[in-house]
Amino acid sequence: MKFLVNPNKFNEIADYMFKPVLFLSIILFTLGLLFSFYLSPDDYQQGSTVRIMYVHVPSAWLALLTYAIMTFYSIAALAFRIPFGFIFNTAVAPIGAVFTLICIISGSLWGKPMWGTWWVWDARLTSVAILFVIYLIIIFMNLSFENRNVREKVVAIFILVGSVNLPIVKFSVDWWNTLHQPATISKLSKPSIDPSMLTPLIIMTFAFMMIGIAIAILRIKTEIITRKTNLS
Amino acid sequence: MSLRFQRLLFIMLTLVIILSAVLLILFNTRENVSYFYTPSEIDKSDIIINKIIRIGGFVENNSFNKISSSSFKFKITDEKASIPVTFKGILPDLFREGQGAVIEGVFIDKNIFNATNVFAKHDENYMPASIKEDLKDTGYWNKKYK
Amino acid sequence: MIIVKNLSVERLNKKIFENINLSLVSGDITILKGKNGSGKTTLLKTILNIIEPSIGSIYWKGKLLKKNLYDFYSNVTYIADKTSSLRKLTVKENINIWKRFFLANIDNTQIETALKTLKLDKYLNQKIGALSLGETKKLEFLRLIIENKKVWILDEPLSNLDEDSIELMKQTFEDHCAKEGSIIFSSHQNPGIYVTKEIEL
Amino acid sequence: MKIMKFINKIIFFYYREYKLNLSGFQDILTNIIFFFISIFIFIFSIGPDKETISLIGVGIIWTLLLLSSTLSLRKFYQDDFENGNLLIIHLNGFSLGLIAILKTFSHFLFVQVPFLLSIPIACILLNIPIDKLIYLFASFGIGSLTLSCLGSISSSMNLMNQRNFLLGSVIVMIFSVPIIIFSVGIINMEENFNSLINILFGILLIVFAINPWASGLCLKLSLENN
Repeated sequence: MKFLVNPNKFNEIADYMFKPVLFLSIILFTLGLLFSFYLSPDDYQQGSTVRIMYVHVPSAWLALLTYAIMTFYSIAALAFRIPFGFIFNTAVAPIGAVFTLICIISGSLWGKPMWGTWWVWDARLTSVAILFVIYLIIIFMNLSFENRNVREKVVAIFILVGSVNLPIVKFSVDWWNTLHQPATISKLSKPSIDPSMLTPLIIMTFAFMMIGIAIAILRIKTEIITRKTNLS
Repeated sequence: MSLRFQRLLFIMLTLVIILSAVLLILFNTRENVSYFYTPSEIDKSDIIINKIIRIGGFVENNSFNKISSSSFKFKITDEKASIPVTFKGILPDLFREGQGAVIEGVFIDKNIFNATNVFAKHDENYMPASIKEDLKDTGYWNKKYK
Repeated sequence: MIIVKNLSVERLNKKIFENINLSLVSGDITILKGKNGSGKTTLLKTILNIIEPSIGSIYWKGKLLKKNLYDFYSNVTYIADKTSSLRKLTVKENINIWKRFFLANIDNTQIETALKTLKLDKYLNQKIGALSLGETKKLEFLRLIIENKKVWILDEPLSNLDEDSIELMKQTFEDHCAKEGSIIFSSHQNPGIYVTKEIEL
Repeated sequence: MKIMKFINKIIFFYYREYKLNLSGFQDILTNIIFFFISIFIFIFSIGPDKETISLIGVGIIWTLLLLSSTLSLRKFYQDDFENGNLLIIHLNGFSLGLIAILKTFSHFLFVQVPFLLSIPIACILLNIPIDKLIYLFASFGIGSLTLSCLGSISSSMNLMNQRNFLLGSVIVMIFSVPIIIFSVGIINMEENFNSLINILFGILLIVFAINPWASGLCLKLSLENN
């Protein structure tokens, strides 16, 4: 697993991995879209609108997952002096931001027909909006410091401070009354979703994950090269 | 005291402060960050007229009345208390009897709530429509699915 | 007192200097010579434990500097290349702030004579903003007397000074060494000051 | 003996801060004038409806407090950092985390407290009932100290940021969202006063505990790479 901390090893592995991952993501996307549009049934309450879930939920999960991984890498980079963490953070932040944006847009498209509103300021929606702004601040910070040495560490500290928001996003629906419904799938209990609808959800999650990994590989490789040539 | 020990002490102190702060917040937020109140939480004697609040619950069965094409009357309940509501406007697709809903508006007098916005709330259960029919046919349809 | 062993500093994968060895005992005046950008300030800051060296170690009184940091700090005066006096306040107020902040037990006559020798006594009630660059620089050296510490670490102390003042600095340096103090300072020109050690960067 | 010496040093740290801030007394005054003029602008732009003004009054005060405390962010560390005083203070035996804590209190004393004192006048202007003043003071006291801590973190992060200084204000604002939610809640739901003030206090504790670590680390980085 050394390629997760060592830029040179990562470069080697990434060259092998990139094409299979991209290929897999294309297959999974075709399969997932096929499932979510034609092979999955309508919901008993929401009818056909439930299909927005197959985009909304995976992007939300991945937005959180990306931030969580960034937090781990920040700790690793700051405490154990693993510079790959900084490379990872710089490269991956925009991907997380895009996932969050997809989540917000698809969510409000889902909310209009179902709840009757595009947006409300309940705890879940507000905390996701804050997550999006935090991602934006990370990106802007990466653009606005001149000294790379300061920039990457300050960004890592900011990611750590901002990670307070993660549990709030995750548990807001359990702690407080929100318009947003509680989590359907949690590890503690049996999912309250029918297998015929769970299948496309999981396929789409993996499809999103794969396309995320593929873009991340490209971006990390670019970042490594930029650093080697001292362009920034 | 060596520097290392001081540092350790400092870290412990920080962790204790953060932990106690988190507990303090968690114990106190439960009732406060609510997006809405439930009908039983609203004290009938303590209603403030014309103050905008949100109430969340279920639309009571057999309470929905259509007065005109865009004017409705129904009751919001949480099985302990129920509040009569009037609403003028467009209801969301999901709105029906037995379905969760959040309404936003004011009490125009102690017994009638005038909603300005109605949001339908759906739960975390997803189930194919065909299965619901099957369940109903065989009599296993559990109303608790809400 | 200070021993620097095998010091190298790297920034953004670029070596700034390598293999610096240095030892400073009481009575030493050490000069760091080098061109612009050769890492004089960086070396001084590394000795102050502001910058982490990539290789090498620094000792203070036989112990690793990092483990003995606050004892070291209570024995050292650092004067940077910029003026740290507060521009909004007068010369007198600045001196007062320093005096209290460093808990100096020094009487006013001593400071007055120092001001007189530095030819700053007429500015006593003027704001720092009205002083020229060289004069603020000279005012900065008043901290050496106020803080009254063993080790002086000075970054480019002689730039912007006229010949009289350089002569004065020479005198001060020699006095300090006679009192078993020690000095490290950096300079890009040849100062004509008596030094015991020279380090070329 | 050593401790007495250290306490003396801390007292004179504040003497220095006091000198610094009082010589720039017009800065504090300008901030307060900004505060009141913004209130006037709000009042004029809303119109003569006293009901509406008193309804959103607390929100207005909070927004302005936030804005003016972000306006003074630049003074937090920037001046001392640029003229090298931060380093001198550090070499005088203050660890960077301690400097962060001291500076936070100094910002609270010299920037936020003048605001707190002018809140009663703002209340009269905005038709907020005087009997709510005690709630206002409790929530604003805790909230503004939290804002000072956040300001310390964000301004130490942006010391080396030459291109985009507004980012510091954005960081303070995004993290102050929960504070504003709860402290506005205090005014609207007086019956929940205790639990809400506990929440605000909890947030303050968290930010206060993070502050010396985050700011200290950022200050160290900036000093190292300056």
